[in-house]
Amino acid sequence: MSEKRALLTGAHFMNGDVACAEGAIAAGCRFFAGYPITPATEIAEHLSERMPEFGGIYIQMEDEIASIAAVIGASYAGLKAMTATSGPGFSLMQENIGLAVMTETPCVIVDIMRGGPSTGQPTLPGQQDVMQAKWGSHGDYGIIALAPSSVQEMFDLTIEAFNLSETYRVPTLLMADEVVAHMWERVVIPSSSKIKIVNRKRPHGSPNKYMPFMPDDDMVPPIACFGEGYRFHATGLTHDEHGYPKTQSSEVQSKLVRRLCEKVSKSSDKIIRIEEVMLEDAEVAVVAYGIVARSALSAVRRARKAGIKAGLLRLITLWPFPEAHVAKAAQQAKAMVVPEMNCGQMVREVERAAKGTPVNFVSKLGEDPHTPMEILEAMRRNS
Amino acid sequence: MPERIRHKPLGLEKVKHPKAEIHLIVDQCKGCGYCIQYCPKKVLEESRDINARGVYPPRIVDESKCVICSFCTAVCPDFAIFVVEKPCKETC
Amino acid sequence: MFEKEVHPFSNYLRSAMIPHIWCPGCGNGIVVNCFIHALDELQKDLDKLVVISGIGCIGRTAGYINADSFHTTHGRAIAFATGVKLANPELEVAVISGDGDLFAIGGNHFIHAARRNIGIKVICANNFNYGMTGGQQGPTTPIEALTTTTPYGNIELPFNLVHLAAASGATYVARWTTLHVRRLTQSFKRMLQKEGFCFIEVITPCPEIFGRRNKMKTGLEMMEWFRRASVVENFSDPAKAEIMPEKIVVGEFVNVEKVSYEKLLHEKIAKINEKRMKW
Amino acid sequence: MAEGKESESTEGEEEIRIGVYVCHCGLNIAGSVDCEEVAKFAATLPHVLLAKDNRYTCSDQGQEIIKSDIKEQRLNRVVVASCSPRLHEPTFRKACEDAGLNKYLFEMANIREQCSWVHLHDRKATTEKAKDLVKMAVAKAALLRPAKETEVPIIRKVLVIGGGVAGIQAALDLADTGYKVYLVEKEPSIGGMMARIDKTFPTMDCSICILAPKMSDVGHHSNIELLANSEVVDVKGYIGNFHAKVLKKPRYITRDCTACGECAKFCPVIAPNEFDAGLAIRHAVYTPFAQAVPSTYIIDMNVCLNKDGIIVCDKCIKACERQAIEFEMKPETIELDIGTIIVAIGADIFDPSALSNYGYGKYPNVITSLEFERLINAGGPSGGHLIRPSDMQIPQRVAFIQCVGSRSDKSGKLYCSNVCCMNTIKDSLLIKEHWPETEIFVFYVDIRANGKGFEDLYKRAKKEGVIFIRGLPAEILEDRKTHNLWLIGENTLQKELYKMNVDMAILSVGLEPRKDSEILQRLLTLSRTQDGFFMEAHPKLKPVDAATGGIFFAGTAEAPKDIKDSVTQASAAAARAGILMAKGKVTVEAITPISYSDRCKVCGLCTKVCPYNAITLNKELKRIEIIEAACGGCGTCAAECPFDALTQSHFTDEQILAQIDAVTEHDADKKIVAFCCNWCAYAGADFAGVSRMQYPAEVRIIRTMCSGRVAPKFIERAFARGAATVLVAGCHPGDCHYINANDQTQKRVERLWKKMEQQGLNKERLQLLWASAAEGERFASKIREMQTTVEKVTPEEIEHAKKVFEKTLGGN
Repeated sequence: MSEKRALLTGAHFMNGDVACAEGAIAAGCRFFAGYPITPATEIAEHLSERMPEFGGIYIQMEDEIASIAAVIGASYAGLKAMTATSGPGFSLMQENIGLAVMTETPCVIVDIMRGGPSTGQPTLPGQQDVMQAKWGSHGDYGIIALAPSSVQEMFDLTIEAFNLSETYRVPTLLMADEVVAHMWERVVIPSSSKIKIVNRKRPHGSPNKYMPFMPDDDMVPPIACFGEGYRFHATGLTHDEHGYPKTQSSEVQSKLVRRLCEKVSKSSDKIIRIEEVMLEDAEVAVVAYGIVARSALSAVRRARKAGIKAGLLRLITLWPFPEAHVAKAAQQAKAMVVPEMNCGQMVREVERAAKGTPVNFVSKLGEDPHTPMEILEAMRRNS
Repeated sequence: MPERIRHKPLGLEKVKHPKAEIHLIVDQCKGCGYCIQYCPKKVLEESRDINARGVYPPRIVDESKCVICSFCTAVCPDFAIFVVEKPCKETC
Repeated sequence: MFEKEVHPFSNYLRSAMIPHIWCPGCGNGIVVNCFIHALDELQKDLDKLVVISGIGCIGRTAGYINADSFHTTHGRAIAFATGVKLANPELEVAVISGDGDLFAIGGNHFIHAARRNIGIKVICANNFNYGMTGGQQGPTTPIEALTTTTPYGNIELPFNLVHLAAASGATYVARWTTLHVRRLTQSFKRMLQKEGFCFIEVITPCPEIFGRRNKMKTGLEMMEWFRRASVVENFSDPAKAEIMPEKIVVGEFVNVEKVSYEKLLHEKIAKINEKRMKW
Repeated sequence: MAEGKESESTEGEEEIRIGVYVCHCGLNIAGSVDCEEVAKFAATLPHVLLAKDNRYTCSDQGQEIIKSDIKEQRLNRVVVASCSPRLHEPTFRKACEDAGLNKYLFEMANIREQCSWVHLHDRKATTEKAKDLVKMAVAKAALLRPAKETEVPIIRKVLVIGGGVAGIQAALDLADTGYKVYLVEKEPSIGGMMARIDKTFPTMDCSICILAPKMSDVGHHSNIELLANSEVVDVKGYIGNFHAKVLKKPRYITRDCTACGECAKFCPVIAPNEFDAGLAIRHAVYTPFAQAVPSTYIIDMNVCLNKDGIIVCDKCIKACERQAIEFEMKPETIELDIGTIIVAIGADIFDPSALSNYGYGKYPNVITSLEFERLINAGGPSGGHLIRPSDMQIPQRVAFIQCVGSRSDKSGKLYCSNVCCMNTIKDSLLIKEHWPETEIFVFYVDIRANGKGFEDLYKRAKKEGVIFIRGLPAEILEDRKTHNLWLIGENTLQKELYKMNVDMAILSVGLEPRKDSEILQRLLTLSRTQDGFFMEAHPKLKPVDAATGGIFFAGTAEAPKDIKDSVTQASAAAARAGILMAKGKVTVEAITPISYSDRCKVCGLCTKVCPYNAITLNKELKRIEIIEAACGGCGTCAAECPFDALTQSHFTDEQILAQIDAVTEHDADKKIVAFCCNWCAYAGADFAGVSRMQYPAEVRIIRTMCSGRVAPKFIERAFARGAATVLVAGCHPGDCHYINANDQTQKRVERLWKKMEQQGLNKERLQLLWASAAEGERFASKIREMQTTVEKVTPEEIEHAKKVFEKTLGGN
């Protein structure tokens, strides 16, 4: 009751970090563990104030490794849980992101990307962690990563991230950049009844028959929580459906690892979200995500004014990679332009999907995002 | 008291000791020998033949000496031995 | 002699996982045995117990005890447990892990959980080395001990775990050897009845990996060392609680009452919401 | 010495006026000494103003005469020749003080214990010796100096050692008077022997019923700190200021124990209960008996399954609701400061298994009187049913055998154990009470029923049909099948042999000194009689005082006695201790060393020999410093000083040398000059006197506080003056009343022996004797032995010795 009243609704002016925090609360996140790091700190700050108002837990751990570990623990104890960080912290979290994957733990990790490597540029934007998002932890696994390009999306996609994570029992990453995180914009928050919330699939049948890693047809096992009498075991070791270690068995390993990949890939059409602008007849297709997509959009509009048949494919879901959509755009386009704030990461995926269509990469490092003009230039060169 | 004791206590034989029933889960034993070594009454000894794991499990020498302190049960790393008290009807 | 023997504690164990993987003479089984004994005497509700462990021989414990259990990554058991305990304070959260896991790679989490006084119960099986990886030197390896990575004798001063725990703010600190099964069980019981962060160090024989290299080939030889050298000094200064060839100081060192982190936190949350209702 | 003498004689001018009083002590002295002649002789001695003899100098009239003489004749020295100074010195010193004469100007000649009583049959020689003794006393008296006694405060706390009925009584009396009492008991509970006895004679009260209330009083008394299961391990200090260390052994059970007994119920270990003489069983965790105080249970680690800190069995821990069991408990040493000590450690009972002819320990139906007490006791192993161990049947014919371990030189002790006769009579009546049909035979030597109501009880027993047979069985035989017993012996009244068949025989065992008496004897520097029981300061006048000040005896520690006597003595001891503490102060004799710094060469030898570390070397100021309070007054420092820079007040070099010179003035070559320490040898010589042991009259005893005071120059002086032989006698090594001052005695005598050998002198002429206060015979026989040496010594040897040592003649 007090919760309802506390939930924000209506139009607000806020920055991306705050929007993310509010989104988490709206999504039902009741556990946040983190460690201060620019430019994600405001998420922690805001949640330290808001979480208690919802009976939720905020704790600042001793480091990012502890934060992600605590998040996994809290999730197994039945709470929707999240942590937020930036590059250096994201790197520290990788091992336990692997653990979350292996133990199929619903949880959300927000990475506000800044300039790397190492400590790099704490206060400037980057898109250099998008590959780490997919490949950061050792071993093969499927994972979901979303890229908001507005403060509104910081709110919306945080909710989306929780929903996907709960649906597929997979850690879900919100890969935002420093600009989106610190930018102030109008955010419209619908009444809670209008917000779609997904909760994890609970076990059916009696506790003594429960197998924590026995998947249903959707390849996702129902999840029980600690203290509910299921007395189940989970481990980072290769394990069978009971969760018991089976480290010597090749078929247990392949069965498990393939499922961990496929439960995401096989559902990619359900997972993937993209935005298409004037692509129908586009000869030059721009593929962009995050804040860069906003410049790209403006560049496309200017191009059209200048008579260039330009279009934009904005990636909202980075992983699983929207391969089909890129291929489709590539088919009719003469050329593709991919602006990224890195030395070329998602562009490789685009090239792979473009199948021959020339792909022009526009790189930007260490300063503000691409200006529309810079992207327009690239389009001109290829039209 | 200073004086030396010369007589054995009266009615010594009448004292009732609870009768022990020692259970060995022989094939679960890894033969560490703790139960044998630390039994205060030396009720156990190393068996002469090996078990399924190829080690020498304990073997009961004299069950009647057991006072059911259950230290063997407590110190066994392999949950391979436990002691219960024989139901009364057999003793009294 | 008897047909199918059923151990009184069998319902506390995951039958599918027993017998355990531990070597003959390994003390880990005794730690589990005593822990279960304590649970049994306190009639603890296994449905509300979560056993969490890290990596290493003793790390397998989570798999053996028939309760909710989680086998975390190396060193992170305490951090994971913190999340569990805060998320559901009703749960009895026990971390059972090794000296390397808790105090080398996981040392930071240990001191901070103790400082925050998170109401988790940490049990460390100290076998003086990294057993599972074949016996390397670790944070508790005694001076001059031989390990696969100190072939010329260890020159690193070991941690005094009980001193570390006490200094970090633990509300209950004890050390026993696997020969002190009665006192160990009693300590487990005390610990399980306390609110705040508790720590018990159990010195366990590791004959196959550590003992073999240090003139104690069998578990019995290591247990005999414990018997010979142990001195019970309850509530003596943990700073002076040495572990030496000729003297091992064991006992209860700390037992104080302190409001746990989760209690404070949830009280605060309640207060905050009260205010908002009034307003 | 002359210089020395002047240097300290402040009142050099003062004319010395000595009065000598020779006591007849009725006929005790006059019987073998011509006191008149001695007095006449005394009058001729230098500085002697008057000499008188009277029947009892210690009587009021006797003392009055001395007092008036001091006043009217302006006597400034008094010599009394009578009994031992150990007996009446205080009496006469007080008389002098009353008359305004400093008590240190009084000297005594011991012509009774060390003269008239030990040479009863040679009046001439005895009289000659008495004259010498008086001459010695006068010689010393002339050199006496007034001295001021120092007062030390007394700690108003008492240590009672032993928690039997005597210790309990003494503790309660003193605690009720308001003194703090520490009661130390070795066993887990107080109560001692009395708690184990069924009934008491002659009144037949239930023993524990009358004792238990006293025990619980002790447990609850606010002034009593009960230290059970504890032992005194060290005692230092002196009267009024003792410092004791008590070892408190762990009970392994805390005070939280409510004595509910649950632990014992679950304890899997059983052992014989010592309290029931092993006839009943107890557990490893137990309380010795129902009324035990403290009631706290105790764990017997000798039988408990839990060894070296490892708890194997935790049944008791589990059973104890109060969580009072604490296997970690360690022994602790408690330090106590007390002013007085009461020794009430009780006695052991004789172990008859030493007597093979009675088959105790071999035949199940031969038991001791103590085992009988437990059997007949309702709280005992048989619930009060007298049964015989072999078959648990009630015996029809029972024999009591008296004096087992008593009154026999070959089996057991010489003395009568005092309580056995009445105890047996009581026991026989107890049997008759429950099973009147039982035939009871008491085999005895003499029945001793010398106490209030004892004879009546004896008569009653006879009336009840108890048969008393004079003559102990020589042997007991057992019938293998029935385990019945055959008693074979001679009835010494009918002068006929008997062979009697009984179902059970009860050996009436005697009491003997506690086996651990030596320890306490050493800790407290006490003396013991030949029997081994502790020796009182005086058998008549100080029956509960120890020779060491501030220590008192109670109960069977001093001699076998029954409960009544033990309690009486306990109250007496309590009173004696109370008197001391009530005063709050005690004066210590002014016998601490004086030093003449002008002669001191700061060699530091004295600091090395002082047993009390009372002398320190001040290197800066180049002098030694004496801490008077710490000084024990043995004088061994004075004996050690090579420069005569140290001497002991009241036992100065001059005084002792004067005594030597007096002895050796005539017929030195026929005399034994004996130096005896006050506590052992001199007391031993007195004891020989009290016991009328006869020995040659040639010996002349010079008393020093400690044999450590005897400087080599004294001995040399004696030889230089032609003495035939010299005896140095002190306490046994380890028994020294000055910690270990007599170690120096040994060293010095040995050095002299060597010297004599080198000089070709017969070293047998110098003898060293260790004799305790109880060893009168030892002393006497030593003198007899030395007498033979005296006869052997030739004039040449005498001359030779004179030459060898003549330089010691320098000085006076």
